[in-house]
Amino acid sequence: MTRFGKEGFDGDFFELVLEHPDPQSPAWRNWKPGQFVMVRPTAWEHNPLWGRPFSIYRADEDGLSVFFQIVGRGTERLAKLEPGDEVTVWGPLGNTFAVREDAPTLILAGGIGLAPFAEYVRRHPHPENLKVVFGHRPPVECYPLAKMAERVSCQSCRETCPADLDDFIALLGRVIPDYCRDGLVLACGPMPFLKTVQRIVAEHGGKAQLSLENRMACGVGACLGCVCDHKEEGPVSVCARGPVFWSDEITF
Amino acid sequence: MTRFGKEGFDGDFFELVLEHPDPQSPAWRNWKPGQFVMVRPTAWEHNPLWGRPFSIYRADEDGLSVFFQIVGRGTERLAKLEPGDEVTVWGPLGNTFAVREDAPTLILAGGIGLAPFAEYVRRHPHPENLKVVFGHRPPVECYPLAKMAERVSCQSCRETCPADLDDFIALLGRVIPDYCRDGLVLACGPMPFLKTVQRIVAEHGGKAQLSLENRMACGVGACLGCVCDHKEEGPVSVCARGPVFWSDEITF
Amino acid sequence: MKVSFGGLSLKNPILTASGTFGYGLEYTRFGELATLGGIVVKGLSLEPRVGNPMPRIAETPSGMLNAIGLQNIGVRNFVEKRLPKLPADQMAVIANLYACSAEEFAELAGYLSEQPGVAALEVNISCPNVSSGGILFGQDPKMAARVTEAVKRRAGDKPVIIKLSPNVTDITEIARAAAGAGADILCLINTLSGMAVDARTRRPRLANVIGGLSGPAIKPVALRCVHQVSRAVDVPIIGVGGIASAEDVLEFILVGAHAIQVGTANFIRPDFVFRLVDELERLCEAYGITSFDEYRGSLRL
Amino acid sequence: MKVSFGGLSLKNPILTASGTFGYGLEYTRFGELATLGGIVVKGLSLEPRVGNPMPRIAETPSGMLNAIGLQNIGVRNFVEKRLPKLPADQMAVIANLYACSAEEFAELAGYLSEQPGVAALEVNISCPNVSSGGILFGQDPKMAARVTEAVKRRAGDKPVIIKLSPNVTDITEIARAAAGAGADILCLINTLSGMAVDARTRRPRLANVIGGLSGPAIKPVALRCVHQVSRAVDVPIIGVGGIASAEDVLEFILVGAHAIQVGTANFIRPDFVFRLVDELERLCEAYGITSFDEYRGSLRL
Ligand SMILES: Cc1cc2nc3c(=O)[nH]c(=O)nc-3n(C[C@H](O)[C@H](O)[C@H](O)COP(=O)(O)OP(=O)(O)OC[C@H]3O[C@@H](n4cnc5c(N)ncnc54)[C@H](O)[C@@H]3O)c2cc1C
Ligand SMILES: Cc1cc2nc3c(=O)[nH]c(=O)nc-3n(C[C@H](O)[C@H](O)[C@H](O)COP(=O)(O)OP(=O)(O)OC[C@H]3O[C@@H](n4cnc5c(N)ncnc54)[C@H](O)[C@@H]3O)c2cc1C
Ligand SMILES: Cc1cc2nc3c(=O)[nH]c(=O)nc-3n(C[C@H](O)[C@H](O)[C@H](O)COP(=O)(O)O)c2cc1C
Ligand SMILES: Cc1cc2nc3c(=O)[nH]c(=O)nc-3n(C[C@H](O)[C@H](O)[C@H](O)COP(=O)(O)O)c2cc1C
Ligand code: FES
Ligand code: FES
Repeated sequence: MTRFGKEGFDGDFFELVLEHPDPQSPAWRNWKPGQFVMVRPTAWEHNPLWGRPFSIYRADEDGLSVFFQIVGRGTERLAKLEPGDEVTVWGPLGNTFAVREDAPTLILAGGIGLAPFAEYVRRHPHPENLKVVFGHRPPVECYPLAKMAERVSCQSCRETCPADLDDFIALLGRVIPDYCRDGLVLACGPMPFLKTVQRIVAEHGGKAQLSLENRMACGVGACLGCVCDHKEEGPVSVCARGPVFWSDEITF
Repeated sequence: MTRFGKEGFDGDFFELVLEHPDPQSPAWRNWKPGQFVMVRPTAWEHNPLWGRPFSIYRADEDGLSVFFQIVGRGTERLAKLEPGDEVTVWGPLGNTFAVREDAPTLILAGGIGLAPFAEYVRRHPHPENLKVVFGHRPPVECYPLAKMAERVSCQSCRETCPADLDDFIALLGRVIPDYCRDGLVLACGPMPFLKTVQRIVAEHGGKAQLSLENRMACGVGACLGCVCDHKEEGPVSVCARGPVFWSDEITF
Repeated sequence: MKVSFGGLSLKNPILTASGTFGYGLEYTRFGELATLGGIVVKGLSLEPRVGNPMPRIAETPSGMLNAIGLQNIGVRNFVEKRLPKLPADQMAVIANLYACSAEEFAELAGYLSEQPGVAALEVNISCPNVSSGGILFGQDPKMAARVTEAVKRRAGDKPVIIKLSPNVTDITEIARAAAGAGADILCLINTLSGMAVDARTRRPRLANVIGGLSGPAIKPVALRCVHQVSRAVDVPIIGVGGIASAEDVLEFILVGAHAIQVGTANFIRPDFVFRLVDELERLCEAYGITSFDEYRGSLRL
Repeated sequence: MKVSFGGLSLKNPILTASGTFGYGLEYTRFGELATLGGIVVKGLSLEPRVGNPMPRIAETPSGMLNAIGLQNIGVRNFVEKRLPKLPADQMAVIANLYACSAEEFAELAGYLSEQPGVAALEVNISCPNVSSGGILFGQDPKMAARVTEAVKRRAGDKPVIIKLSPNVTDITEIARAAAGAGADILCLINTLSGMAVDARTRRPRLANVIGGLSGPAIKPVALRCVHQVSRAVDVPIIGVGGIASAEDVLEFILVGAHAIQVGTANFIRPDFVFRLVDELERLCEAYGITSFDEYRGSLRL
């Protein structure tokens, strides 16, 4: 479907730039941050079998890009793609983060969970209402935070030992409540991180959206392999009904 | 085990040049034409599963090379290797063609079956005793025949339609008998070709060696997947007992 | 490309496999459903079911495991909310039935037999028979026959497809039982029983521990089953298991299948099955296959 | 890395699988046999056998099919000409027995029980019982028990390993039968029954039409079998099927295996199994596994 260019960030981090599959289609003209694409190089044949889901990092005339970190077999191979290699992409998939122009909005990102927020920040009409708190293990330079910090207030917190994690959780405990009255909290990151956010927000009666990163096969709601527990609807597909859920809708 | 360079001949033909795995080992110092190597890029993981056997085309300080044609999945992928890609090679495997310095020796090659003879011709102490008859479908420039023709008499015969095949068989019928009294015939190529050679040589009571290209998995005589029918010994591994057999030893 | 067998008439022999194509609607943005031979929807039970806990899927070499556990919206929801949106007049919508007793199967069949949009009933007998302590219907010829009869009796004029499990000593025995009990068509194979674990965390990769293996990895097993069954019974067969190319489709027809289903390959790309229809046409041309009836079962032994 | 079970004592839990490592000697130029836990040689019959016609092997997605058909040099040739060349005092040389009747199996066992170089007898019951019209010994619990008893009676003090076929409805049933009949160790799994065809030439890819599927593709099935059997019987298990990394080795131990065999992966590179020994050591270190006895069967359910 598309062809390929790639920009290496530090070490295990890459921006994979693909030819835009269909910039003029209504779906793509209206895509919003939080949505994702499934990415699968043709050369994989049937191994790995599934495409890999990635948040849309950027999508414009110049191409479609995702920002990813090597964590396993699939991402390792993605990092080795060469320009010209054919890649199948389907999307934009899933739903999007809420935008409350005038509400103080707290963005909480853990590690590669920062990816969907780059465009969110870029697009937000009132960046002064936004604050980003970012927890990470590799050096902050690995992530595209600097660009975001040009527009909004960013605080980052690096975990290098278990004690740092406690510090980060304490930090979350301090910032989140401020956004629980009339604000909005958006979070994306690893499961334990999302659970912490869910707990703190619940304790303070706030509104938060969590973006889940469940393992996916089809990406379109057909296989029911990626479901999470929705309090009212039972198991729902994260790929089709999510990946963004209101924190109080779901149980982990 | 080794790293990689590659020289494209015309179209689907390639010389795959690998770092020599072990030029100083006794096995490699004494390798002889007819022997082969199993080649398997590490990136194949388990798909394709097996290495692919190729005659040793050249092996010296500069590297180890095989000359191959794209015919399927494995060779297609070999052709796409990039310098630096890791390739596992095991060999030299199998036995070798007989060398009768003073006997008139007829080399019969069908298509890519020419590969093992390049070095045979280069090494032969009395090239004037050699004659090569080469049948092929793609243009002769695809094959490394010119180099061989500098040293020995070569005749080539291209098949572009079924009638050409009849001509080639007729040609075989004319040349082979001359080598059936006190000469030697060596042949490598597709199965129907080898059968024809076997038949003609038998009719004229000559001595011929045929190099078989059976499908292989282990390459070392362990799996018994590549056997051919040996008149005295029953089924024998082509990889370990062959690939070169006396024409009257085996039944197809 | 048209094929007709066992009371089914399809535009082409390509169907989608149950559980891998949702209710069809998930794929309308990736291709024209009406170009397919048909679709088999996710297994339907009398009541909605929530399925198994997560994780439910795991990747394996050239394949995958699933333990979805038959999550579905229930047969009535399907008929009322999804079926009307499908182009059922232009391709076959086949309902896949999931139940835990012959009675439930019969009830499902009775309800579906009255739905004009449903082209056929596919009975998934790879499910535990609760009244026999969890043995699968598909692993016992007598139970397989009982379910077949029960469904057949209530299916009206809908063709009944019995979908066999490969996890048996002799699949021809089950096939004969189902055929003897009146199955119009046999579908094989369902997934192989398998499992995956994480050596580091020491946990199973599926919450259900054991799941069903599908994908190209199992194609040799599926082909063998179709080959054996097509020689053992006189009932048309739908082949499924690991099909991931037009070449694969022909292989199944060659060993005796009338039609095929594409399952796991839908995850390779969402438009996979739509492209497959075109590819099959091209490949038939390349191989000079002009009639599936001539080609079918023409394996040279 | 030492493991002891069922009368076998191995330097490490890594063995090679029958039929994939010849008689061991084919691999001496690629590694030090003595560094392995042991090797299982190609299936031995009383008389030499020529095996099946060609083609005998075919590649499949992440796997392969074989229908070698038990070509072997005969048990006497093996004992006289090959065994003396193997470092049998430094690693276990396990003989794999192939026969078509319980009597032949017993005779093989009797002969091998007297060979000091043979560490154990592995009985391949995935072969047709000629006196029962070709049903496989391994597909019937009664026949499996009969063979086990027959071999056990003549095996002297050699541990008897019964190698089970996965092509059954319930592998625990066969396992229980073999265990009940005195098997010291169970080995599972043998290959899955499968087939491959060429859609263009319309020919089977194996002259024998049906063959055995092995390789990474079948690992999920093998793991499931080991998991089920290790919970069903109290006999130690050797796991085999698709092992192609140290991670895979641990997975089999995690679900209950005492040792493992490497089969098809030997074709990935001829020094595969030698490297695996080192890799396993490194991986255990990385995962903090200090005792296989503690790790074995510690799957968290
Ligand atoms: C909607 C969505 C958006 C995502 N956006 C991004 C993104 O923008 N950038 C990015 O780098 N990653 C993103 N991810 C995660 C990304 O999909 C996984 O990192 C990738 O699929 C891993 O593939 P792999 O083959 O390298 O890892 P594997 O070899 O498959 O697995 C390696 C390790 O990672 C774990 N793992 C893999 N996938 C997941 C998962 N989905 N959830 C939890 N654990 C997992 C495995 O359990 C294993 O331990 C997103 C996921 C989802 C569902
Ligand atoms: C001892 C030996 C020496 C060889 N030397 C050379 C050489 O120097 N140069 C060279 O180009 N090739 C040589 N070959 C053949 C080469 O091994 C095959 O072309 C290669 O393995 C094909 O791999 P593939 O994955 O591309 O084809 P596949 O996708 O595996 O098969 C493609 C097609 O080729 C046929 N095919 C594949 N391998 C064989 C085979 N071994 N015998 C018959 N038909 C086959 C298949 O049936 C199929 O139709 C040699 C083979 C042997 C056994
Ligand atoms: C995620 C998933 C869900 C499945 N759900 C069902 C189901 O509900 N009913 C059924 O009969 N088969 C189900 N199957 C089995 C498939 O329909 C098919 O028989 C099997 O996957 C083999 O085909 P494949 O290798 O092409 O996937 C499911 C398979 C997968 C992968
Ligand atoms: C080429 C080949 C030959 C085999 N021959 C035998 C045999 O003689 N006896 C036996 O018990 N198993 C035999 N097997 C089965 C293997 O020992 C092993 O059980 C099976 O291949 C699964 O393991 P793997 O996936 O690691 O190969 C053979 C397997 C292959 C691939
Ligand atoms: S990935 Fe298939 S339903 Fe979400
Ligand atoms: S390839 Fe294994 S014996 Fe020849």
